[in-house]
Amino acid sequence: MQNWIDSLIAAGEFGKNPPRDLVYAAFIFVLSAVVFLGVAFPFAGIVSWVERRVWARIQSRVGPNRVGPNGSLQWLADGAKHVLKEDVIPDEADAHLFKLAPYVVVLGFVLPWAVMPFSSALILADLNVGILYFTAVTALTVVGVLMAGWASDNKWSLIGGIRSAAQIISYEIPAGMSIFPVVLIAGTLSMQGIIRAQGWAPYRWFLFSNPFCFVAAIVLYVSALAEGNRTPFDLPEAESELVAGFATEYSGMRYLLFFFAEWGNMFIAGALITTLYLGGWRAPRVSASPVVMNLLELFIFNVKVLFLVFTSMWVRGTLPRVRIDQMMSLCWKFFVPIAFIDMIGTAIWVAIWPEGNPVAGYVMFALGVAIAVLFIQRVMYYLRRSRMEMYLHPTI
Amino acid sequence: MEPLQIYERLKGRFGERILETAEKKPDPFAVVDPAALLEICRYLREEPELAMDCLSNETGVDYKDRVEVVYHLFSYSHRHGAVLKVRLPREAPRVATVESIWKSANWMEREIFDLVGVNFEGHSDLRRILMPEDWPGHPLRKDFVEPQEYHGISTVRESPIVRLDQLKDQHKKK
Amino acid sequence: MSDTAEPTLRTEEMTLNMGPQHPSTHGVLRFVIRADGEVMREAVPDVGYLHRSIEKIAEKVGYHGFMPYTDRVDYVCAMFTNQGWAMACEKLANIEVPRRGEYCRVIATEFNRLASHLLTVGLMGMDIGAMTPFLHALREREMINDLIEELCGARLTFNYMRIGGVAWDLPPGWREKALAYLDHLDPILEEYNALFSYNKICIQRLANVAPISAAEAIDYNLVGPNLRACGVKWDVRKEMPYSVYPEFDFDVPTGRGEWGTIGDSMDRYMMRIYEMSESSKILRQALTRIPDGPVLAKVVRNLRPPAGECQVRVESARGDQGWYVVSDGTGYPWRVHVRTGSFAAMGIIQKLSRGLMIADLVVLIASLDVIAPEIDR
Amino acid sequence: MPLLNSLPDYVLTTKTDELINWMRKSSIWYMLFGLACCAIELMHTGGPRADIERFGATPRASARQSDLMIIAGTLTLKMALRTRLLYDQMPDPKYVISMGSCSNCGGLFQLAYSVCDGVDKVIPVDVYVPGCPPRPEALTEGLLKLQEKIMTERWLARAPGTNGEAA
Repeated sequence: MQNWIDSLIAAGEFGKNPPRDLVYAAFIFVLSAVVFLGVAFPFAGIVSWVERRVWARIQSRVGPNRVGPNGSLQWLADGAKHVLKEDVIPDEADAHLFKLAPYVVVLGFVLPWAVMPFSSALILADLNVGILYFTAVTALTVVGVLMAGWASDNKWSLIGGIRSAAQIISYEIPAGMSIFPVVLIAGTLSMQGIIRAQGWAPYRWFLFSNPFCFVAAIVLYVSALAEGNRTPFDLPEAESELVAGFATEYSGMRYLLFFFAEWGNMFIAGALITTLYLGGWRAPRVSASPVVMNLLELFIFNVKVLFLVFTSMWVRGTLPRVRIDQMMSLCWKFFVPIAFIDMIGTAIWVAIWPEGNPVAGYVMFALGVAIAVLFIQRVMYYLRRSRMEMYLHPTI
Repeated sequence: MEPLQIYERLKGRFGERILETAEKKPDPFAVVDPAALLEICRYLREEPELAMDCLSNETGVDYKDRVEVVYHLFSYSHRHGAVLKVRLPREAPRVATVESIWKSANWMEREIFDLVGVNFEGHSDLRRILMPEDWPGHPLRKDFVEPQEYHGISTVRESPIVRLDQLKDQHKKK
Repeated sequence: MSDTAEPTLRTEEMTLNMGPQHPSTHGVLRFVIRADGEVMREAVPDVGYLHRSIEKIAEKVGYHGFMPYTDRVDYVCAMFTNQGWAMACEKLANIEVPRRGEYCRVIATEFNRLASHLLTVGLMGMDIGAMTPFLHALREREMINDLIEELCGARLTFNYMRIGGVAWDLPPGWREKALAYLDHLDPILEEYNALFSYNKICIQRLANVAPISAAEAIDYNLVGPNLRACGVKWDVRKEMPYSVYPEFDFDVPTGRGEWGTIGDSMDRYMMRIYEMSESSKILRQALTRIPDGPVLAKVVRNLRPPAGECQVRVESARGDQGWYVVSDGTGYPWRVHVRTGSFAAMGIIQKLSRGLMIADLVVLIASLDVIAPEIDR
Repeated sequence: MPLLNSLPDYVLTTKTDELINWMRKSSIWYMLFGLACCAIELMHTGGPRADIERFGATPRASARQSDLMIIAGTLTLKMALRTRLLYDQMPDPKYVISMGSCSNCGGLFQLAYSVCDGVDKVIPVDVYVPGCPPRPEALTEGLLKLQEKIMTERWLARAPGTNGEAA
């Protein structure tokens, strides 16, 4: 990226001897605006629409379908409406914190996009501590949520905020621990480095590289659900208990920011797992053209991420919510020890087979396929039993 | 045991303090002395052959000249029931609470206090339950007059037919 | 939190106001919660936000005219309140209901019980955060609503029964539709169990939450499924039979504590599931055995029952409903009082809430199946 | 917006208004505010058969995030004061649908001593839906009527029939 700007400057696109720092800064602003408005927000919005549709289908409803083709502009309508709403700041609220909180949450949602590896070339900054940066900035969300809960001067918000803080901080530990096995195998913290250490074929993914990784991936997925306040860990915004949790007092634009951050975080969590365990953008080499390859990689990366996003919607449509003590005991009594075992197990594995064990990859992959087949069979069984013809003829 | 047998038994035990055992159709009942209510209730609950372990219903009735509190008792172990009544003066009715015998009396007595205005002595938490705290009077009394407004909200609604007639008149004048 | 441990951290009690507009209070209930963090010291219920003075209205509208109001006593299972009022008046005025009328009543009420329990189990799902079971329950409820609508013309407030029978006979072809629906319901209940009831999280959330002992339940006058969940085998349909219930063969399920202690929230929840299959059993028998004949006895328009008083008990979906009616011989009842299951269930919440978590309070309310109009009337 | 209102009725302003209104009407979030019998029908309206979410209307638990208050059921006097409070908590622009006879005019419960005869005594109402209780289809119709009403609102262009200086 920098080289390209340098070449533009050298070609005299910005006049003679432009101030280099200013040009860089301008590019940074433009790029971040493009990412922010062109990628992150629309993506969060579209995910919100997809979620509502998927959720509705799971519940045998239709879901929003009147705004645009199949309701696909629903998120625009929601966004525009919220911008036009009155912005209420309660009298008793701590106004400064109250105003600041949504931006902190959004910051935690926007910053990870800097190291999002969409393809081999499409990455803003391939930091050599990418994964560390990723976990660090996503944790900013908790600060915002806690601020929102505290500043609203509403007890339900406060409980929501505190719940969220307890939950996100607790689950940071198993989530962080589940990243280690991959780092151990790949030997790097860079996002691109981790993806390059995997192959395009499923049995070359870190998910199937050894049994410990498989478990660690599941732990990471569940922890990501918990950190994104998703069902079954949506306690901070538990509608039936806490009204709307930490966001109870927020209205209009400020609420919209929370709203988008929530759905955006789903994509971010999916991208993290895809990068670490599902081979990221790795694609078979079908063409020599870098443009074609990059597009293919972008496509593969997005499909994987969207599949994970879809699973989290599916989980949301299926599972009830756990209680706070159960959530805590799940984290500290099960996930933290399991994550530690995974880490140590992988370390031993890497010590025995420093180059990886290809046989383990095949076996684990076969095992994964077997589990998937069993699961699909069970779903089909219930689909047949539920006698769908009754719903097609509602009057019987 | 049939209700009438139970009342006979009560009469045998408490004598004059059972004021009346009416064999009125369809449900017979026994009227008891309010002063002896607690004692009788405790006997009904603790006597093994009666074992009225459930106060299934307690309600107040305003009969213009008196207020009655009606207790529907029931025994899950013997599958029989009885109806007790106490008659109270209409002005400032007071009777002892049976909350210490059956816990379910707590809320029912609050409801009677709220709607009929019977004061239960010794009740742990005698507050209004259904009506707002600042509501005037006891609505289920026969002479209760509905207030015209409550906190600025009028409680009467203009009849749409009257309004329609007014509009017609205006129209004719034009 | 615990009294025995040495207090190392100064904690402050927090007073929370839950409701009257709160998503989990099923209407307009209010709780004043004194909580220490997530653990409640006590939740004090505050009711009366839906007190519509139905008992006073009864004194103004006469016996026949009160029937539509009974629907509003418990709108989720209005057939039972219809039946309770009709039975009380019949007992006062000594009216015999034709056999086909009784069968129609049983069919209507049992369908209504299915609808009511479906809503209850669905709401339980919603309250612990799973919307899907709730909407699936609504989907099934819609079909029952269709059937009932064909029967009486209304989806919710039926006004189906009359003093002396029911308003309309079963429409032609209705029996077959109803039987087809019952065939559909049984596998749906299994699916529902697989989706929600036997879900690990669901069991964890419900089992061992707020157990009630049998003695306590009787002392607090819990009725219906809530009482049976505590292990007391008591069903008015069996023990004090009314209508044509003695002619049917059905079981009375009681709580067995399969997932935790007897009488916990899971037992109360499962009671509804079991009762739905029992209702289905009764309905099958009633639909196949229904005799011919009139459905409504001849009752004078201006009904004046002789002076007297009576209490009638009906096993509604929310338990034993007692209609206490005092007649003074005129065309207007002197006093009507409904003893409802929810009112009693609400009274026990304050005691049970001590030491529960806030999330458990929601489960407790949903498992006791309290409905605001039944409390406030 | 006095300045903008003084502008003549340009195509741009009316079209922008239309766009804004179209977006607002497509995203009416209603508050979960079931009072009585109608609450069950309100649930059914959000349920599989009627599915009000097709029109972008989704339930919210908090008054702060809702645009529409559906008064579903009998409003008692005890509740009326709370309802006004809740209405005040909603951010502008806000709308009210009065669902069912009880909240329209007291309905069956005009005879009652504890019922507020009509929610319009407490808060302004945009759409009245008759019925006791209204069917889900009726409530959906009410929502569509509200959408029509929203489409007639003016943000930039002056309201029809008024002069520029009137604003």
